[in-house]
Amino acid sequence: MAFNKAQQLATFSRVWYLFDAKWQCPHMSGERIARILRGEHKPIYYPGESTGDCVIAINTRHVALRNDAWRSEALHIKREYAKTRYDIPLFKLHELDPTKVLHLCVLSCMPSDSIRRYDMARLYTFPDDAVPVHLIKNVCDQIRGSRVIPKRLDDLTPNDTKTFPQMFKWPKELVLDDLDRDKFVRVVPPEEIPKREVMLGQRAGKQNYWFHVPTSRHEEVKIN
Amino acid sequence: MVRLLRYGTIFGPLKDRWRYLYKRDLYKRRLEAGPEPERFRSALINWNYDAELYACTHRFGEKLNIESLRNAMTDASFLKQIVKQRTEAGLAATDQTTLAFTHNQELAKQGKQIAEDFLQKALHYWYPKFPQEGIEAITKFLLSESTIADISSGLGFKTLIRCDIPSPRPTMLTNALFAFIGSINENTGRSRAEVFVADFILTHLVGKDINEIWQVKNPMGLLTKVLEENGRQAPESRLIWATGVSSVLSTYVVGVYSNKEFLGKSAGATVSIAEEMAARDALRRLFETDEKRAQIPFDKLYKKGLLLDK
Amino acid sequence: MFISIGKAEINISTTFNVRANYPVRKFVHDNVHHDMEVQQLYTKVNNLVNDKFHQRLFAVIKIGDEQRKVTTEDIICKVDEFHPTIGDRIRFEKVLLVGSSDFTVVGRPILNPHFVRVEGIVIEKTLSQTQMEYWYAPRKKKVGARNYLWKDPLTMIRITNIELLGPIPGTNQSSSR
Amino acid sequence: MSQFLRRITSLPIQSIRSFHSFDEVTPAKYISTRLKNGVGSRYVCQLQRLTIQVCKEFRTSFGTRDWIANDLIKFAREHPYVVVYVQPRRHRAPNLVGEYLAGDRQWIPLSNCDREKVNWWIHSLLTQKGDPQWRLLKQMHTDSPSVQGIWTPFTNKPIDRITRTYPDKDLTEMEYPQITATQQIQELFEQQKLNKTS
Repeated sequence: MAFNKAQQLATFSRVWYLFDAKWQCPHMSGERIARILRGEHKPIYYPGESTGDCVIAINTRHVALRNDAWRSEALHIKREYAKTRYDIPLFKLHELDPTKVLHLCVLSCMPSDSIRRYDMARLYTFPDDAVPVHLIKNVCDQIRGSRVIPKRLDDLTPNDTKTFPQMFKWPKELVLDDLDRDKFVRVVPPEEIPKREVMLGQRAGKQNYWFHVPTSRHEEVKIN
Repeated sequence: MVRLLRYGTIFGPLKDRWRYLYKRDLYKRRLEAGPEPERFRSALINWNYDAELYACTHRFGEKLNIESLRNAMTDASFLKQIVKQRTEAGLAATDQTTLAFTHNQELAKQGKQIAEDFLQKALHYWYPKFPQEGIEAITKFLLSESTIADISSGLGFKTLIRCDIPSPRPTMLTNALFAFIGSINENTGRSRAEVFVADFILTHLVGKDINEIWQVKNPMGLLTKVLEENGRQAPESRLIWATGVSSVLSTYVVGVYSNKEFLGKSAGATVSIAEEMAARDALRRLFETDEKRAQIPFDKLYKKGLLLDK
Repeated sequence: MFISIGKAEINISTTFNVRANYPVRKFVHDNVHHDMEVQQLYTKVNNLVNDKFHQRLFAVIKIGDEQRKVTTEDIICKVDEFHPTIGDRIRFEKVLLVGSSDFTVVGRPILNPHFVRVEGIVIEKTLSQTQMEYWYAPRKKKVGARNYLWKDPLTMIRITNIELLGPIPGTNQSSSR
Repeated sequence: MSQFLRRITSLPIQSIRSFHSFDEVTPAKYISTRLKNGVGSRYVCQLQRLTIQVCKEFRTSFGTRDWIANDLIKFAREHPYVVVYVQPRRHRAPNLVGEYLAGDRQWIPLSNCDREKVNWWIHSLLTQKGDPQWRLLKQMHTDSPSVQGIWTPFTNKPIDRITRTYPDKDLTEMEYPQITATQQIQELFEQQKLNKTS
């Protein structure tokens, strides 16, 4: 085999990346993955050519979204036919398919031209660590996360809280919330829970949750 | 601008029917008659052999006299043809007058010898670490008939050579070029002939890779032999990279090391190919004939004064 | 001046990397000129420069306000008028960058002619293919559309020689001081 | 003779119909030379033979006749490596045929060209390689495209990737994590302690 053939094989080889999506923001990591799938991270990138690399995204179930994005953000599916207009909130979508959130973020970061389909086909998403052996063998590099993984409150050891420097002293007369809410819990009898009336027509797509999900506007979600 | 729609043919838009039929008939006759027989360039009117030879002497900046060039350009088959024509014309073999010119076999032998020596010297000087078999393989490739035939047809000897058939065969072309080198050697001296060889035969290597001309059957075996000579340990190959192992576009990058020192690396679709190419790459780096090697200074070989003393 | 050795880049004019919003480790601290480590770098690069036999050099050249990366034995094509005829040897003045496999010297903006010599020879002067420009002006009675045909004169130049004539400018003084 | 700018060329038989304007479809080539011309110490002019067919009487070859009368000797003396044949052909259009070393031929009709234009065409034949009018796919030609090594996905990657088993723990964090608020407070606290102790 000639030297230049070996060189061409090396230069145009398709590199397989692994991405651990635990605690990562799908939007920021979606931008990185889209760039790698299109091959724009290579100096030999050319729009006509498919110089993209493959990416295996794991732990997409543990993706972290900002603030109350799980509830307020939604997947809008608009079709011309009736009854196919859906506004699925992300938490519902996550239940249906844990890998879909990251997939949609990468899809939105890709320019919507004809080869997007083929580039997206090079993205393999898995909800947990379980990856088929023949795929994990291909991996040769790992994409680094795009945010610092925070420490959960229940992971804090009492030692940390003690050593953390005291910024200021609480005033003596301050009363922390010592109300014991469990006492005032009332179990709602089933007959009181509002039934979902089946509504047809324009409201059909929107009215499928017993709590109000303002998908377009940002409002407080009233949970009773 | 309204354009009339007209019938059209390969001869252009159809104006008159009789013209179209006439041309179609001519075309059919041509196909039946077959291509024109090949003719000697000297058969055409605008041909003057002395002027051509005079121009040829000036073309390459070599000061040759016309007679030696005429000898270099005449082929043995041309002389045979003359003798045959004379015998047909009834002249007995004895009283045929000797010709003013001779064929170019001896000059060709001389030229080939000069070219061979010079090429060996130049390659050995510029690639000192390259083994002798490699240099011989390269000189054999450079002096092979096909290469020399291309070179001489590129120098315009195709029409200048006098031989029995219109387009000279590769052997005639090679003889002509070597005879030309021999005649330079006679007229102006060996150094001038060697500069000619450097400018036209050695430059044939410009686009080519030395390591590919010399096909090494078993690169790893050769590598072990070379390392033993240098007193280093046997080569080991390690996998440096492997992507897409189970996919179709799999790439392995294998590196060759001896006693933890890096020798060479290369990529391949499978591990065996990558290893073999890595061995070739290691050889290339050991012999210092890889891309970062400077190009052969074709015109400065003598200015560097390195070839004269050898 | 910016000298890069293989992978490690020595940024002589140290500038804080504005784009990165994180503290960038400085490769080279400020008073760098007379440091011992940089002296070795200068001497190493100068030795590489003298070793003429084994280093294929490449250069970036500006010709007819186009920049070309050239090595020896390669052909560049200059499009428009170019005075020299076939067989003329040219020396290129505007050399922006010179390098080999181990070092790269970048001029700001061009390198000193006493340091670098890049020569070429004119091989061929031909005409380009026939190029056509179609022009259309609506509502014009006499001539509404026009085809403008031309051929550009092309000149092919082969690069014959790239040489470094001396040590890298600016490095020998500091070593001698 | 220097070849001055000739942007507007009145090509003898340049009709729109014969012109093919689709750039992608026109025949194209890469730059190449015969026999690595120019690499060695000498340059070989590719034009071998030049045949000028001219009519002594017709008006169309007036320029060709002027050129032959005035410039032919100077041209032949300047370029001894080119064989020039002059063919007087009665009542025919003037032509220029250039034959090149590699055997290519170029034919240029000279009807109604004046002496200066004939000279220009002859010099364009002289400086050519033999097959002009190609669309160039690339403006340059190199045999050694890269000296420092062509980029591969592995050039700028750390070498330890092959030894790791994926998913790898320490490759998941950010490469240059920003200093979070808690870390800043802890650093300030340590500094305060240091200042107090020192």
